[in-house]
Amino acid sequence: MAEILLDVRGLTHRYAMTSSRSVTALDGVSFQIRHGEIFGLVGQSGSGKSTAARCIMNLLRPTGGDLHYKGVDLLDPKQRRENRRMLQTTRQLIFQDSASSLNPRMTLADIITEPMVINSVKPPRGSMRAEAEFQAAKVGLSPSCLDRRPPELSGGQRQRAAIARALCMEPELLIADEPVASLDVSVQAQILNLFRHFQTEHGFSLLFIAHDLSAVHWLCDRVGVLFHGLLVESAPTTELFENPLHPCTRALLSSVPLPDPRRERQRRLERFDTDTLPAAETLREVSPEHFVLKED
Amino acid sequence: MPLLEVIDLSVSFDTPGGELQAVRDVSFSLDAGEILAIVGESGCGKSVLCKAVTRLLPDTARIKSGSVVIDGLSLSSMPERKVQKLRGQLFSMVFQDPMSALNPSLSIGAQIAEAVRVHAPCMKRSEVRERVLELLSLVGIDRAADMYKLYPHNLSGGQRQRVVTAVALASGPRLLFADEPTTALDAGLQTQILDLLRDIRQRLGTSTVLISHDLGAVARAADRGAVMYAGKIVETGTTEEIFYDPRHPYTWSLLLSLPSRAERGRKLHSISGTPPTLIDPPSGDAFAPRNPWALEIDYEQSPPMFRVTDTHFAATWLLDPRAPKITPPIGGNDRG
Amino acid sequence: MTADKFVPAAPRPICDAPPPVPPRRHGLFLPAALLGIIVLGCLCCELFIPRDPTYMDLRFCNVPPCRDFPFGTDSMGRDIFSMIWYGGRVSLLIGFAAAAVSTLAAVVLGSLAGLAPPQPETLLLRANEIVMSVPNLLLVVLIQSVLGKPRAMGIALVLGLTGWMSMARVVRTEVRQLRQSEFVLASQCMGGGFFHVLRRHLAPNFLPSITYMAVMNVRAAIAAESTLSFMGLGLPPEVISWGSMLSLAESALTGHQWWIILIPGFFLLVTLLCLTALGNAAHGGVSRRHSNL
Amino acid sequence: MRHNALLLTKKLIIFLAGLLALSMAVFCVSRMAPGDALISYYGERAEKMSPDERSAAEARLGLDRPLHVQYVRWLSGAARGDFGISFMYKTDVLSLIRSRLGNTLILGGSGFALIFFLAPLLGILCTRLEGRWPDRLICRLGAVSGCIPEFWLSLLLIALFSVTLRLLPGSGAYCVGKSGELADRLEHLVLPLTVVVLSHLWYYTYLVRSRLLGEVRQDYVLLAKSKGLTPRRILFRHCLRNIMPSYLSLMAISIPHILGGTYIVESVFSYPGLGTLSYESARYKDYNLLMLLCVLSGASVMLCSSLAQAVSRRIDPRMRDGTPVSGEARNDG
Repeated sequence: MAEILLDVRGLTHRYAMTSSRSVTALDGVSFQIRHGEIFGLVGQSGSGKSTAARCIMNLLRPTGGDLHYKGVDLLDPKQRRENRRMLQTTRQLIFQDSASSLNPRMTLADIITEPMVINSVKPPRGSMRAEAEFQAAKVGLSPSCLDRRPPELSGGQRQRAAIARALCMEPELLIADEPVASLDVSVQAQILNLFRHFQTEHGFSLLFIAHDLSAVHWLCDRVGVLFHGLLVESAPTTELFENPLHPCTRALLSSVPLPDPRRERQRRLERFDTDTLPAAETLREVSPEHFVLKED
Repeated sequence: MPLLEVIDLSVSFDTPGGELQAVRDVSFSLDAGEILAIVGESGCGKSVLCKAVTRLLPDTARIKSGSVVIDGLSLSSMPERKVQKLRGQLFSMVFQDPMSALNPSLSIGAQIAEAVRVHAPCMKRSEVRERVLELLSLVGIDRAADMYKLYPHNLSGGQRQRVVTAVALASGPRLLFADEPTTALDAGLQTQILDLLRDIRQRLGTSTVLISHDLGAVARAADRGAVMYAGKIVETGTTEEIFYDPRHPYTWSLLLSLPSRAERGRKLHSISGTPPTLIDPPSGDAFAPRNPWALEIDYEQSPPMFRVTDTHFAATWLLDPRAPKITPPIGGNDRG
Repeated sequence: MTADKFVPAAPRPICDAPPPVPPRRHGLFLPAALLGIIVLGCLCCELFIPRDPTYMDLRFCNVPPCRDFPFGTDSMGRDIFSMIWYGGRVSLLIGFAAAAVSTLAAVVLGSLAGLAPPQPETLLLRANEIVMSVPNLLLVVLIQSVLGKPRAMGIALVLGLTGWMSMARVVRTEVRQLRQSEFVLASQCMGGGFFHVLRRHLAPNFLPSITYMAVMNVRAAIAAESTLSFMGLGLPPEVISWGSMLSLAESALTGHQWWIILIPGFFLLVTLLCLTALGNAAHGGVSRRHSNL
Repeated sequence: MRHNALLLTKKLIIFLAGLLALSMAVFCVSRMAPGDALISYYGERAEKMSPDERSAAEARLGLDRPLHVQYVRWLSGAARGDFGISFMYKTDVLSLIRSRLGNTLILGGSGFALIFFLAPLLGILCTRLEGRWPDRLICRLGAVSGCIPEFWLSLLLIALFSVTLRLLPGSGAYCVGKSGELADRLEHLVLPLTVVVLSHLWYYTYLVRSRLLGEVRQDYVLLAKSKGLTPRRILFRHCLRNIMPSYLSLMAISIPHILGGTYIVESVFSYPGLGTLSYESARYKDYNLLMLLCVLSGASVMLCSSLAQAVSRRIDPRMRDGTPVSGEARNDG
């Protein structure tokens, strides 16, 4: 079994709304990502998926828990400073909305090579331009796009550019926060294929955050289910889809639409009420690698 | 006689880059009590089509040709004032984003009451209130009386979409246009809203035109489907025909690219390239450049609608008797 | 139609990139040209003005426009045509200098407020509010009395120091919005330092509104200088500027000497209008979405 | 209830602290300025005084003390409602201001009211006819009128209507001996009021217009339209209602601004109001008058901006419930 790349333990985050009120976005979430594995994080909107991604990228300061990446404590400023360069180059984030995560006033060529400029990496292919062309070709962007600015391009093309930007530093951990949610079906397929292709080629680990379970089923090795900031179940993909144990997971699975009228019309939604969630629960391993939140 | 009949409708926008042909020669019809889904990717003109039929297009759009007949009334030649009287009463709309479709500074009760009162100005206050409560419970909102005074930001996304539906149903329209009603919602809520549309059809007999990019939504809610690409309807048929026996290469590609159909670990089918711009669209079949099954003639001449069955039509030269026989990737006896 | 067209087509290259969007044209030529003429004329006025603008020829007081004096003379017998170009220099100089001061102050303080944590930010906002609460005119008079005898640069400084407050607020909100935008977050993820983010992301997105504000500041300063000088609080009539020329207007009213009022005012107005047009163009138009009404 | 009282107290403290800071700043700046305060009291005579006479005079006016002592004395007087006397007019500052306040309020108040009602109407007109000629015409005219300096517009109007055509009076608030006659007052008000309205109206119309243009691009307009509402009803009942909170708070903030705008107009038209008074007091270093004027205008600004906050909190249901209007639900996707 490959060694653990990212270790998340008891991650908790609260957003302060006013001085007295706060909203718990993450409540003691624990999971591990191994080298070369695709880990899917699923859940409804508002279940804390993006918050987790931002905590891991150090964009948000978690209120509690431990985060270790390649043995570096991500919550310790000193260790972070010592490993700054390693953290910047080997962890990359892809946002959901490519329209807002790419600077509308930069050309695609500049966007793709920005991480190299920041980390003053000498371009292995001679010039930055050549590097941009190489990376663009890898994600299937024609060179004519490189002088365009993001608003002139389609959503699929922008998301390709975002992927090219993340991949040009050859990361070891790629975090993709709902990378296909705002794309059309056929473009979604293109982007999912790209992820799969690059993952096998480069062997990086991928944290794939999505609410579309069919994409997660197709792409991921292991899946964790978030519900209202709690990680209720995590298991290898086939195991989770065939044998869901937690009612939250079952409810989530029952909501997946099927492109098949007869089966789709027979599909019944399983209701799950927040109130029935017991107060004190711990994550237990019920079968190898299959963890479920259970009452104490 | 069909309730809605659209014949050869073409809509263009005047843009700085030239004339954008958003909808090109679209015809379809809808019977009373039927749910028709129009599917297509973003930018294929399905929303524009919907707004053109309901006459909600902005000033920059021009309806170049075609006619729209609802319940025997020719909508396309009617003055705006008359159309205004029909809106809400004969036909009505549900929108994509329920948050922005509701006015944030009016209570939901007031917004529904307004829709009730437009077409029944003499109604008494108490009667209006009764009707609003009735509508709220019709769309499945519990404790309607408590909800009356709430504002849109107090509700969850699913509840908001239910309120929008209540607004649309306020004056008992015979025809409902739902423009991507589930896109902004979670999967579970999507299913609930789609079931609500079917439920309303069951109870009130309302016909619905459902616009969506989501094939799952079509499979769940629609009786018939129409697939749109680059401003044209390329295939239309019953839902079963579209899903189990599709004939147009674009429909094949759409279905094949769904991850839920694909085997785990196998490459997904994807459509290469991007849709053509609708400013000066190519002659011939607009899908040809991205179509692995394209014929030479596709680049020269756009195909007519070929009849497959009485309900099933597709615009592809592959159905021409002269075309080579190919094995469709989906269809025949394949049942999913 | 022949049957040989019904054969599978050879794969053709797919055009991926959409055609470039043609740039939008603004009706900018006229204001830019007019402003150019005025600025150039003021800068090179020695080359063509017929008389010394400061020379008071008491034989020709209040002469209406004629062949010798195309714009007439004022009540001190100076040639208005020469004064316009010569005085325009001072007015424009004050305008640009004041705008430089106020824009600088607005950008620095506004960015500080936008980047600061909540506590110092409220303090800055409060201070801003208090300064804003004094009527501008009073503030100008106050600061000017501290600075002493009115001189062009002094006035520019005063106008600059009193004109930055509302701009600073705009800058603050823009900085806040940009700072939270995802592309800035993305850049921070990649390890972009403060100056990298400022140079590559904040400044380019910020430039249009800064340009707009700077141009509007020039406009406001020119207008304010003329108002001050007219009220006798700015430059004295001996120092020629468009404003000080207009300070003779009140006496000209009763004497029906319309040219003394109209001509400098007209130049002033044209300059202000051109600046407005240019500023709006720099700011960009309204969103291109269609009205739903 | 307790919570409210606490909030009110907090606001009051902030308000008083603001006033204190303002008065201190004005006090220091005005006293540090070079120039002779005695001139405003003694006029020409001050320049011919001997050093002894000077110091005696300064002692009499309390100007010989250190700065902080002078300030504390002013402050303790102010707390008792005694703001000192005006050096120039040699009367109580408060009564002097009271006598002029009415005139300024008439001019500024009627100007404010006109702007307040005309701006939304014009804005709605522009929105309804967006891009057509009336809209373009209003925008062009507005751009021009917004550029004309107030004093020059005043001069033009005086030149045209009172000097050339002799239709309307060009100076003062009333003719001598006719201060009680309404018609006479109105006649004197026409020109200054025109200038005040013209020079501010455009700005507010433009704001209303751009807000409304943003509103009519919202989806709820489509929903309202598909209910069968007429465009006019949508504009008034939905769009106008939605921009009202921001418009009202904007107008509340603008009260002192518009009043301040009358200062220049007042002095061109020699209109006896606060404008001419404050201009004189600053010019001739009439300390007590200056202080009170600054503190008054500062207080009005701060009051109006609290008013603005209160208004928008009351009208906007999102703010009323304590939910932040935006940027809250964005954290998670």
